[in-house]
Amino acid sequence: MNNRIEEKFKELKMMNKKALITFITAGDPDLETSYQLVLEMFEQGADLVEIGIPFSDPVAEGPTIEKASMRALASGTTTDSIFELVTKLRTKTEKPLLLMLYINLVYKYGAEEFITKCQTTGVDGLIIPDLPYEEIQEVKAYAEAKNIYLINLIAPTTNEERLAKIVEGSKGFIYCVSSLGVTGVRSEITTDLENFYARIRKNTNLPLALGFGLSTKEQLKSIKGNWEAFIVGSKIVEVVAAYGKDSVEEVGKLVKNLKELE
Amino acid sequence: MNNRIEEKFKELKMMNKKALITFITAGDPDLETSYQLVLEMFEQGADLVEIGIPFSDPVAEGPTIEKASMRALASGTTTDSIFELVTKLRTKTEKPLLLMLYINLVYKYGAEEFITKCQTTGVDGLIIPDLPYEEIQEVKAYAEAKNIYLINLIAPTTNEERLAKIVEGSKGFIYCVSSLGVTGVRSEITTDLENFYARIRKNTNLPLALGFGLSTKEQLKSIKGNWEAFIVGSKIVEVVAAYGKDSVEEVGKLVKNLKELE
Amino acid sequence: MKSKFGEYGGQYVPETLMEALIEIEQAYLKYKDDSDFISELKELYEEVANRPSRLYFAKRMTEELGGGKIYLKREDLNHTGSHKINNVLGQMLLAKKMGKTKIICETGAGQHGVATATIAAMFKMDCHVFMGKEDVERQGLNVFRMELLGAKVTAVDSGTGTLKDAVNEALRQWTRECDTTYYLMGSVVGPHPFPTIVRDFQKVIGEEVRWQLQEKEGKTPDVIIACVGGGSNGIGIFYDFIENKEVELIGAEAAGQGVDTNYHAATITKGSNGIFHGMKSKFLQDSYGKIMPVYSMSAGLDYPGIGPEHAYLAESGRAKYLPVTDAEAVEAFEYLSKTEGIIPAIESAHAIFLAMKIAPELDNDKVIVVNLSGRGDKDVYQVARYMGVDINEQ
Amino acid sequence: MKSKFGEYGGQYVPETLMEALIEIEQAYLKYKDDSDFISELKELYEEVANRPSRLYFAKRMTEELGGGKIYLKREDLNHTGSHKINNVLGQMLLAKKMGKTKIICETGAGQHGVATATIAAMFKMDCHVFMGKEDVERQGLNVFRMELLGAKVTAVDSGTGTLKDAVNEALRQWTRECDTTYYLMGSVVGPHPFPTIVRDFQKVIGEEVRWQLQEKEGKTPDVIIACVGGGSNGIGIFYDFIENKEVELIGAEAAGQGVDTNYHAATITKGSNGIFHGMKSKFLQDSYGKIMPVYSMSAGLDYPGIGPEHAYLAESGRAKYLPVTDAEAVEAFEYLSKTEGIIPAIESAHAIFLAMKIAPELDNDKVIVVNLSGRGDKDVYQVARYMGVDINEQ
Ligand SMILES: Cc1ncc(COP(=O)(O)O)c(C=O)c1O
Ligand SMILES: Cc1ncc(COP(=O)(O)O)c(C=O)c1O
Repeated sequence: MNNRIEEKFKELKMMNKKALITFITAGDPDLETSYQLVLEMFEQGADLVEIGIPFSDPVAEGPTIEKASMRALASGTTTDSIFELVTKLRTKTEKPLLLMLYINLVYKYGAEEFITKCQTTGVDGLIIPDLPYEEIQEVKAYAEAKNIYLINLIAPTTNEERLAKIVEGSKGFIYCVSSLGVTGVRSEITTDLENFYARIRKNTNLPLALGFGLSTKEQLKSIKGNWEAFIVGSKIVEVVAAYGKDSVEEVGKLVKNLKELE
Repeated sequence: MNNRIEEKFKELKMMNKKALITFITAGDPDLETSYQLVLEMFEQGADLVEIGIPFSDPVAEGPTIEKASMRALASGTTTDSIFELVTKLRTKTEKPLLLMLYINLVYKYGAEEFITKCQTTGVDGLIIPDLPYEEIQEVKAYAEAKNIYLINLIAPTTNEERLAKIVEGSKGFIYCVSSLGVTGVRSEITTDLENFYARIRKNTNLPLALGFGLSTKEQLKSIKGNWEAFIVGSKIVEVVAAYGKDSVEEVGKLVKNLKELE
Repeated sequence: MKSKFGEYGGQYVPETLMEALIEIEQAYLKYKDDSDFISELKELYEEVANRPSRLYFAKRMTEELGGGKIYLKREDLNHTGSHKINNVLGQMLLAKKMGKTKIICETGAGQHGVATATIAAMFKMDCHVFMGKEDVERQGLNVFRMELLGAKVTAVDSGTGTLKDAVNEALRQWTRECDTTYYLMGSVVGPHPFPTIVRDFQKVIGEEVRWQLQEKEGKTPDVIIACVGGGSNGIGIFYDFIENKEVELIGAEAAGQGVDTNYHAATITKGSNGIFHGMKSKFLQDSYGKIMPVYSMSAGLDYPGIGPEHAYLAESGRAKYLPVTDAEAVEAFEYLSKTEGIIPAIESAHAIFLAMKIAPELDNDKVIVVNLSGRGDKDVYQVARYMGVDINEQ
Repeated sequence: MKSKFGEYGGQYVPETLMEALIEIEQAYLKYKDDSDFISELKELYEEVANRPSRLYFAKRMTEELGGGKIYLKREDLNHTGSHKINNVLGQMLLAKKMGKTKIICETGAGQHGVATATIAAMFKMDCHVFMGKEDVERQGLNVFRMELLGAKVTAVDSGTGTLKDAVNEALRQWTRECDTTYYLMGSVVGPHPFPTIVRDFQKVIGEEVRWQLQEKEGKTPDVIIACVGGGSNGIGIFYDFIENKEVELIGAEAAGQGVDTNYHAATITKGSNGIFHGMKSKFLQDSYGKIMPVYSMSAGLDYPGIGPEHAYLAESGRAKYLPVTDAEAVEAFEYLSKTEGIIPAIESAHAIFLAMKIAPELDNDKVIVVNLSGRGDKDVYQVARYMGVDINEQ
């Protein structure tokens, strides 16, 4: 049983390329637009796409994604409607799709049922920002059983001991948080990223994806460390916020531009 | 050295008449009007007149006289200007004049100086509502020296022991307070006045003047007890309040009507 | 009982009230040494008022200011938030023993009214509070507290609409119903026996300070500071030390916008002898004896007179009374909040200000005790307005 | 340290915060049995919080209601007016030992914010308080108190603008500066180790009740009642008695306009298991796990979750949680004011209401202890408005 995430990174590695991972909040402004956005992002060069499930209280999110969540909830988006979106996307694309969501949405749905749904609809991985290593047993066994990758996060504050433990059981890639704080575009990243990369690399051979605060091609170019992937979220969500249903083309341009990086 | 108050009561007694004592606040609305009012009240049958010196905080007064005090103060009335009023009145009348005032006005003026002024201007007596028997030494010696009568008050609450002491040193008349409470027109007096009169009479031969709440001829007629005098204050002040500088005639009518009692 | 302190005090009231005063004096004489009364009062002090109130070492203030050690007597931690409750408990118990069923009182800042309404509720007495209209406006929180406690609050709009007028109106009301009603005087003012009774019910403050400081520092205070409106918290903390001549006693008077303006309430500094509200004492008055309108941003100090015992202590030189302006009180209010995390009543802030001035001049082994007469929750809106802060006033 | 109570609790937070939580846990483990820490905390409890808080026999209430004896644990007499200060003192001391210089916290009614701002002032720590915009409006007095104390107050207008959103925003802020800042959690909620630490710093309430009631009645309580928002005053008074199985433990939840409406915050009565604000517990949420907007007129109870230890006590049947509506709380608020002269916090009034219901059903030898978690000054305007009284709002 292969996982599309792993496949994708293998492929990119062979081509000696970095991955571009992009993010949108599903249902912002509506699910039809989200559908178009995902396909367009892939079209313009996104290698993996993270689909955010809106939550009432997204504590790891800055104002941009928080507001996107509120718009998505207001448009009636539910977990089930997002599984339908994934099903629909899978009729068009075989690229890796991840869900980004808060643990309560999994827990309340029933972790086992949720994971089963991921498998049947075609989700490849989950990013659960409020599920640290210590609580991973909430989903781990179910995810492993169905070969859904649980993407673990590492922050600049993560110490060596925990870092080793976290990467040990990881699959797909490691989500490396560039800075303290919540999601959102940053004008400057103060973390010593070269050292951050090296620290993690010492412990694992998995691809390392850098996220939080990334927004422009120039910024990505200037980043130190041999990161295998960059994750761009809030910047895209800002464009969706600005253009709403008409954002597909603009988001496409942005992704294309980011992708030119390599 | 005779005192006009004593003389007046002797005269009335011989004629078997009751005294009518009327009150105004000096300087309400101005001293010229007060001058006219005093003369007019005597003219229409008042036997004695009480002139109130306005005070900032007349705690024994109900709203009617309190407001009169405020108007009088606002018109610039001072203790000295009232002594001038008395001086002026004494060019026209030899009837008994009393000052009604709060102890602080005497104390701050200097009790001795104040009493001397009373004598030189022609004041016959003082009614100081907040100077009970216990504190009478503030003025007593000076008043006696100058033959100014300090009119003592007896209230329905005064007990036998104090009553006896109070009347013992009294001169002129006793001011008998008809009811609990402050000055002001009352529709009904609930004190057993017959008994009140008898209680006091047992202790003294001085004239007994009933005051507080008296207003109409009918009311005065119905009052039990052989009171030698009635004191009417708030009712007159109400008329002054209503007619201001034009109140002289109206007050005259009121006093005339009250005087018809006998 | 002695009705005067030197030449001050006495009973300058309408004849109608004399009997009521005598009745109170006799009752007080009967109960003050009665062991049941004493033990009931002690229990009320403890269980209801939350006494003893803490003697708090203001460590940060002491360190920052340098000089003498500053202790705060925490009357603000009493139930209802000020020293007023001590007196209310004592007089309410007395009124109950006297068979009274209704209480009237005046209030300035509202603290005495709240304390009275509170204990009236507990004792199931009717309670009628008179409060100046202007004070009703600046102390709206306390008005509703009293109403909640079941009291009737009358806003007095005669005169200047402040504490003195509330006393006038309460006295008038008492004259109407003195046969059934107990007038629960809120400070050491008014006719005898109130200044003595109220002082006796407040002197527990100083008595506690004596043993508490003995425990903490092994000595008596060198300086004691209290704000003085009528003077009850002041006399309460001073009294036990009057005979200890080496203890300096200092009262903080409200100087409002300054003692050289027309807007202050600095009775001892600027007043003269007079007779008002039933007592001979010092008052702010004009040359004819007309009581002057006074001003202080602090409703509890906004009174043109002072208790006769203070007039006596001032005259005899035993205590000293210094003026503190609104601006200085606000400075102290903020200072104590930020330094010790204690928001004082704006009244008490006047005393704090003097401590801030005096402490640096004293040696390290000297001890200043400041009476923190009440808490400042009631004042925060007003101080905010004074400071020009735009707050959400609900 | 155990991170869960049965299945409840845990640490469901962003990875960025894990290190900060571990650091706190380790520091707490180091200090909790340290004799210096213990004695410093004891001194702070006494000198600053004014502990022990009184155990007050509500004589009139007991007589009027008939049945069990009612005692009130008077946390309202603590400095700053509620139980919140106990926890703040403990955590602030811990933060200081950890070398932190800045504190952030959330607040609902503002009591926790005021307590935190107060002690931050004393400890010379920067203090940043997050408060829902709606709460800022209904608790304006407390907002200004915090500002006076030198704290920065941020009104949070995301979400429903109440306590849950204040927590969200405080957590976000903490994620930004968790390397230098201590998050001083205000109730027994959030990720481990907060529910344990906060409980440990609040359990003094129940410990005092044990010896105080032993002194007064020679027994342990039969029933203990507390209101539960997050649950800190509740666990604080329950904890010492959990092993005394015969002691009935009852929590009063905010039922707002009624548990059958959409306007309540009755987490145990109507909630289900979930994971939120870092903990597994019971929450008001929809079938997908979206947290529901909640409502209570009481800002301090207006929270969609409850501490994990309460979820565990509820699940295991050791404690019972009953809903109390706004109207019932206001009834109790007025009742206690008029009957005992104590104006309770509207939060605490929820607990008082249950005592009013339960007392008449008990025998005379039974004792109910109600945790009077705070004083009601902050609530009088709101209750006045609720009652339709037209008061002068300054
Ligand atoms: C807190 C506080 N302190 C002081 C005072 C002044 O009164 P006294 O001088 O009688 O202590 C008041 C009066 O309301 C007050 O509320
Ligand atoms: C007085 C009071 N009681 C109770 C609470 C509820 O909190 P907890 O359940 O943590 O005691 C609050 C919260 O602000 C409060 O201020």
